[in-house]
Amino acid sequence: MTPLDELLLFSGLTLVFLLLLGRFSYAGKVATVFYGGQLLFLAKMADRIVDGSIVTFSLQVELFGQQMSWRFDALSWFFAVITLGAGLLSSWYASGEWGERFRRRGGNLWLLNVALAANVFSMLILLGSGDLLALFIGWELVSWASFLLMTVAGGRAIQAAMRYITYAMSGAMAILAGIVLLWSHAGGLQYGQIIEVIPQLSQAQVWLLVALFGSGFAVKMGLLPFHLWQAAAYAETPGPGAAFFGAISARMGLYAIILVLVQLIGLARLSELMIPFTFLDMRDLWAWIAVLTIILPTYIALRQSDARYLLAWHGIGQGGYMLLGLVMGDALGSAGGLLHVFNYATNQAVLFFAVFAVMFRTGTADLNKLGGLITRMPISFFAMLVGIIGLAGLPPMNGFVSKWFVYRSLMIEGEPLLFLGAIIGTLGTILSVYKLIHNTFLGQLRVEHVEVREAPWSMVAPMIILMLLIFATGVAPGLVLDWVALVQSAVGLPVVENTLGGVELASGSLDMLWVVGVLFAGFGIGALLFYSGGRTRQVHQLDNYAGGHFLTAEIRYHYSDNFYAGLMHLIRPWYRGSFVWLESTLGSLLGIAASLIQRLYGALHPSIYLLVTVVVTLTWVLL
Amino acid sequence: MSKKVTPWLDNLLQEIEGIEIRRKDSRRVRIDIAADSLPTLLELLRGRAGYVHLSAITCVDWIDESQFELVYQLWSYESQSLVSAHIRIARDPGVYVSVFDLYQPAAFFERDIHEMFGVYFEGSPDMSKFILTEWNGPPPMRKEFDAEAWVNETFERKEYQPDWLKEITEQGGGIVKSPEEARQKKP
Amino acid sequence: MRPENYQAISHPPSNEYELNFGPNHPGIEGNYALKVKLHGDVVVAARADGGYLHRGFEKLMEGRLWIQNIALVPRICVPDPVPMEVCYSMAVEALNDMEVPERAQWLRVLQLELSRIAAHLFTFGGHAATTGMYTTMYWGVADRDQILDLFEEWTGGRVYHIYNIPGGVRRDIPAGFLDRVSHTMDYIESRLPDYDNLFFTNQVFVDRARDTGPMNQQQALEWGVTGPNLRATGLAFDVRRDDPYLVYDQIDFDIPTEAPGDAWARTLVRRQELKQSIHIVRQVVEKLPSVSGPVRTRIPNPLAWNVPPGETYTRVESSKGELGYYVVSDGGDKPHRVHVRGPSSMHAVQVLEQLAVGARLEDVAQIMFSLDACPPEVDR
Amino acid sequence: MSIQTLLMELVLMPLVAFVVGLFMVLMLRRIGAKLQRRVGPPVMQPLYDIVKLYGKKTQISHGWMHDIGIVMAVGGYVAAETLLPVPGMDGIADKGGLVTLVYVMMIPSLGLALGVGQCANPNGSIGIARALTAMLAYDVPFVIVVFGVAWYFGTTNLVDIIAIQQAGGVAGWGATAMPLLAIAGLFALQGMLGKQPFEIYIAPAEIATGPMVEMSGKYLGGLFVMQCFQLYTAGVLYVSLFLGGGENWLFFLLKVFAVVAIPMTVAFLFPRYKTEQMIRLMWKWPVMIGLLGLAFVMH
Amino acid sequence: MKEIDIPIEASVDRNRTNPLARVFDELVRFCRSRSMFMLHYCTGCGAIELPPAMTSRFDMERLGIQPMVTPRQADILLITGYVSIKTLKRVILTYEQMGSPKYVIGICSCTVNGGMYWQSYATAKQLDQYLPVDLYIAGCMPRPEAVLEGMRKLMDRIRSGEADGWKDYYRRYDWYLGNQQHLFGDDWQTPADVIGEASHYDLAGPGTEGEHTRLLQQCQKPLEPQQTFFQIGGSLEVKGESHE
Repeated sequence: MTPLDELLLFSGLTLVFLLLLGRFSYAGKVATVFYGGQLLFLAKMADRIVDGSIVTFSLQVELFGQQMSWRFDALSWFFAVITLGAGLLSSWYASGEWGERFRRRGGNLWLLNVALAANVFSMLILLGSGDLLALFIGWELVSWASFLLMTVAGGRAIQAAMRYITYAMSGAMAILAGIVLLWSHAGGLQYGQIIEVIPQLSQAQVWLLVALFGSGFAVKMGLLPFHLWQAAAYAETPGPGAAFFGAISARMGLYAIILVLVQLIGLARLSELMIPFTFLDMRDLWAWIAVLTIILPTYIALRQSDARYLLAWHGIGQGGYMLLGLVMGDALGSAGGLLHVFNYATNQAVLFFAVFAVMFRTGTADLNKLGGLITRMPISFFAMLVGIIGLAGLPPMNGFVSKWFVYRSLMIEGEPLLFLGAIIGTLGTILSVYKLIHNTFLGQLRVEHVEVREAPWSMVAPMIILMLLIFATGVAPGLVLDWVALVQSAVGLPVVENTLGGVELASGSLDMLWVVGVLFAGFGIGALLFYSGGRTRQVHQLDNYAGGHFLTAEIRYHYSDNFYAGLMHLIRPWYRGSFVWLESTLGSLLGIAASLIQRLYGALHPSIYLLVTVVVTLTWVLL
Repeated sequence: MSKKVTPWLDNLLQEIEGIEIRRKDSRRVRIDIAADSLPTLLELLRGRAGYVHLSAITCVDWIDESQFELVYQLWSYESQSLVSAHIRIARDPGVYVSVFDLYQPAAFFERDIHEMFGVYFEGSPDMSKFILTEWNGPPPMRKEFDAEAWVNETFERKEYQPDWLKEITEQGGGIVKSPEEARQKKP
Repeated sequence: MRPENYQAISHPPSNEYELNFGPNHPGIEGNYALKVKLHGDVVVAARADGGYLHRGFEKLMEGRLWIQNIALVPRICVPDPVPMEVCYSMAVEALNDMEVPERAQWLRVLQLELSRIAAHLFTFGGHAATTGMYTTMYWGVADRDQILDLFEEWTGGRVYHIYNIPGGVRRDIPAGFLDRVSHTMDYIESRLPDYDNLFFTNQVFVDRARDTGPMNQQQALEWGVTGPNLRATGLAFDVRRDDPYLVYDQIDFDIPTEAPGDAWARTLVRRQELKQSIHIVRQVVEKLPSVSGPVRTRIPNPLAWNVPPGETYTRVESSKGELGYYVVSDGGDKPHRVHVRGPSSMHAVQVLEQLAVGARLEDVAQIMFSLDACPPEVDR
Repeated sequence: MSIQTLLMELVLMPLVAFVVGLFMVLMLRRIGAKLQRRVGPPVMQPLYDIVKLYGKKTQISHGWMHDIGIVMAVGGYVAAETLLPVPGMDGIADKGGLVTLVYVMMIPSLGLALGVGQCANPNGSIGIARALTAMLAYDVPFVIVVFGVAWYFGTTNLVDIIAIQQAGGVAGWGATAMPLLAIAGLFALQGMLGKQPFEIYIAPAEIATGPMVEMSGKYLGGLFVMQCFQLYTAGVLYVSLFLGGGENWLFFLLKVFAVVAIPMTVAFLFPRYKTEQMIRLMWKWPVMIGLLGLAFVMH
Repeated sequence: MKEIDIPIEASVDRNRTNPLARVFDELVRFCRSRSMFMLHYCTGCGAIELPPAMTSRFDMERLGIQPMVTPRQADILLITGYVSIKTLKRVILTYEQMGSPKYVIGICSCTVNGGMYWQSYATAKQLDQYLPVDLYIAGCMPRPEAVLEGMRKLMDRIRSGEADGWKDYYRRYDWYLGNQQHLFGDDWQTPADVIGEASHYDLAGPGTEGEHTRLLQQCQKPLEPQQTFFQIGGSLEVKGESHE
């Protein structure tokens, strides 16, 4: 048995276990251990991956005379690590009091656990795909598994999930068309065959190919203009599911983009594809899509008043950085993009965990109904703090490093406008994450939250682990950069020469060990200075300046809604002008498609629906 | 510059019962009127004669007659004259109608009179306290409220007898006679 | 329990929040409060809260002699105290049917106009400071001090003069005083271009003040607004011209108006009034030497001065608008009733509340200062 | 470089920054005083203020994040100073570079924002919201400038940038080569220092000094220290990017004080804008000038 | 300007024996005297003479005096004239929110004994019954020069350590509170916890607590606890969901 056999087998076993015994209260805890086991198998694979060799799956299937195979290379392995890590922590988070409450409130915990396991399993299959047919099957499995997880909450979640599956199906169609196109030329779907045939294709054919694959994968990734489904679908998913989705699910699209566009077609070929009537080529187009994906969703996030939606919109935006780094194609940029997959996953997971911890205690994620929880939930606050520093890309957390790589790459490549766009996105991120933490944890503590306490250990522990991870990989990004370098060599990108603290470059290097060291030395001096002053005494929040007036607990003086009002006065018309137009145009187009599909399936119960669709998918694939 | 109040207005006003008009000078007219007719008068003055500016509403406490006098000062930008309309209302219960629907500035004056004299104006938009929000005593502007007695009761006075003042007093200077004493001697 | 006065405007679950302007706030004029409820940075409700400066003047005056009250009245409006003295004196004179010597009338005009210049300089400073322009405030207050110096030489008091008494003024001007007045006027006039460059035509200020707290003529009349705020809506009404008192009918001056009625127009009207006041002061300086005679008529023993019964309403134009005194005498040595109609009692309460709604948080202080609200007049 | 020198530099650089910063605060107040036709504070006044504030008996805190916020605000700048080369001392400038410096400079703002947040005062929260908005406004021209400079010199290492400029004399200065970017940089500097007309987040008449509203004693003292660092950092950064850094301390300080005097003088001659007016201005002229300058540089 | 005897309990400053500490104390006292932040709060008409004192002509900043916006930032509370009862409540709140050492200056005659409003029902008469006044500047109103002179005097007193009204407020809080309760009613309360502060900073004296503070504790509307809870709970209850 190869390690991949063991991994997939064990992952399937987890799924089967949960399907059969998931109703018992200990199932979640056991599943968590199982995810840990899967991670161990992955670790077992590590030495082979480091060697640059490929781990294969013993089972091979032949379909339409096509050999379907599965294997793990460094790229798959890197994504699999993140997937399993996210799965492990999400499952852990759900296994304790959170799951208990979820079940008591009438939630289907069994379905949640099963869907999570199904997601992990299908993602591993996708990541392991050794040819385009396997990729497509894996892709479909992932789509449906995601759909399953999205529907767990019911209600609005179902609507969002429906929207998602509409997008996913149309994306799958595009991918299928692309595969057919390739198959008709190459006569096979093995990666080797395709790499050979690509140079022989005409520009127009490659154009079509990129458009088909690109739009198909972009749907999953939530790239502009296919981003509209994602926020609602992820945000409405219950707790750990949202964290899992936010951390990794959308990155499957990135994985496929790397595989097809970077590995098979090649970035060089993309640069040759000119866009008619412009001076842009295909690569610029991707870069601009990436930048728009950074900016627009980030500024939509700025307006959200629900913490989950805010984070979900950021998830879309952060995808842009990864793509932007990758399309730059140089060692720094692609390293930054890949590193950001990891960094972002940790940040997003911890943020969702913190938000759901707050929800667990207060029952709401509405940013206008919270406030002042720092004194009640200090660890969740700290988790969110670490998360937002990472997400905003400030030192000393890991998000800074990946963004630094992307920026430096843009500077070296001489892309001022892309650089500016990326920075504007970062600034927007800073603005909205401060709003998130301010409205949740800072400011006035509401009367009804006076009794709130910190979340239980089962929820706090994953947060603490993630916090440590974020900080450690921020101080020593070299740990992850080693993996990233492996991925780069596996994919055929230039490899970044990293050190433990960052990167050495002639034109300005980064050494996070020093930067963080000095930063904390600075904090030390600041603290020394601070504590050299007199003793402090904490006062009550109502002992506060109010223009000389007396504050009482009944008065709401917490500034939360329309937080950046001054900015909004200027940019609100832009939302109306461009975003709404975009959404309504696309929405009406997609609405027609969605209504058609919903008319077909809308009346069915989700589980029957699932059964039917699995059957349909299988017959579709087999025939 | 100065224009007289037009004769037709005089005629018009004569029709209101119980009205007494006195001209003090070319720009000042005093009208005494029964309390019931005041809204009619104001409506006439505002609607027909251009007295759009309510300059002030004053309340005078005639405690001996057990009456409040309400004085409405109206100014016309066109004829440039000031009409003061005087009415008397009973001191108890001290209720009158608001003229807010005719003159918006009345809201402030009526609110002020309410907290200072305790006169309630029906139909005034806001009769809540404005100035004396933290005052629990009786309406202070009423004549029966003796502020000085209240102060003597509530506050202590600081004794101030420095040496230099004592010296002066000993020499026959300083305050030897209070104003009250000085006044007592003259009839 | 904390003080009961704090009436929250309304309570959650709305997302609006409350913010207090004042009484301890640089965005409020004097000791006054404006409680606003905001959504984002837009005011959705505003409520003025006064009474912090309440001393019960009207009650105090009923307990003091006619002449003693002269010392009390200037305290009612601190930045512009002279109109208070003049108006009260005029009321007592009217009750006594007393003639004021012509020279005293000219002196009163001089004092009124100097006081107006001082008050306007102070207002500009305050208005500029609400927009972060402290240099104007520093200059304006220092230049105002030049006028206070004149007052000090003339009356002995910098701020409160207790100079106008029923029947005239306390004493004549000192020797050579008129030269110093014209010199000071020259100085202030020479500073005006600096103010223009720094403040009135400063593009940033114009951007801030244009369309801020706009009020049209219709509204201004409805709300009983007077003074520069009314003139900024285009109506040329001035008590000095339309209901003349003292010797204003012998003086040549314009009534500046502006049409838009916003903060910018209000400030501009005051700026032009400053110029007019300087012009009036110059005329008085020219005229005074030719008017000779006593500066006051004899009054009876002030400690036992029984004023004949009657009532009167006198008004003057103060720097904030129409100031009125309604005085009732029952024939005793103390007033039976004195009612002070402070011009700010209109625009500092109702008008401010209405203009603030829908305004931006940035503009609330500016609206208040551009209305030139004077809280002690409201609280009395 | 031996570890001893490095350690000494790490201690000295913030210290120098603080002392120079104190004099900058003094200059700020003196310039204001001169324009307002008065004398102004005594020489040691900034120091008196800080010592007094740290020496207050009661120190009113609103919670531990309030404390940590101030520590971060001061500490972040202490760290930033070591990334900023001055004559004779490079610190760890070559370990981070320009981009890192820009981001480290955001740490104090973040710390302050969190600390103010816990004060639970709406004025403070509005102030922070405005400060972050202002950051969004001035950072756009600022990153254009940073990009242009990095592209022109081919490096983000400040030590190298300064060395390249000094090698060419005055003709080699960034301001000579990139005058348009230097102008755009001045706008960004004005915004970064938060002086009128961009003083939107202090705005005493509107939000009662915003972030400072609940700061007393050493908290306020920390902010005063931070102001020293902020003035110094902004000045030195500008000098390093455009005016050839410092050949020696005399010229270096002359240049830094001259640069900082510009926004200080402007500050006392203008009222403040509204938030959206500031953003509109910042995204219009400086960005236009900056992009034009960038186009020249990249040609 | 004659000095008025202000009833402040004389206190003995504990002089530290360590010579270095004494130098340090001396330095801090010096800086306190040279850097006085006064609160921007116009409580009465005397405030009109503060802008001239601050601005170009007299320029308080020469002496290190500058206006500050909120009580937290300020050291000096200037009571500029009469305090109406409504204002007095705010003034007391403001005073209690200021960080010690803090100084109160009573400007204008009205703060001494009610001034010309001696028979007014709306103003408090003796400020030093409610707050510890360190210095009075008499006059109606005192000129800017007098204000500056008063400030100079306060500087000297701070320098020499005599200006310790703030300690008196902690030590005799019960007396001050009693006077406040007499005027405002028994349910008078500010959100500031003076007794807690006094004990935290070891400033409490025999008069800190007494019958009036007991009355305060009886009538007090309790403030919710505000300290941070670090324990990690296991309860499944949702707090405050009713609001949703």
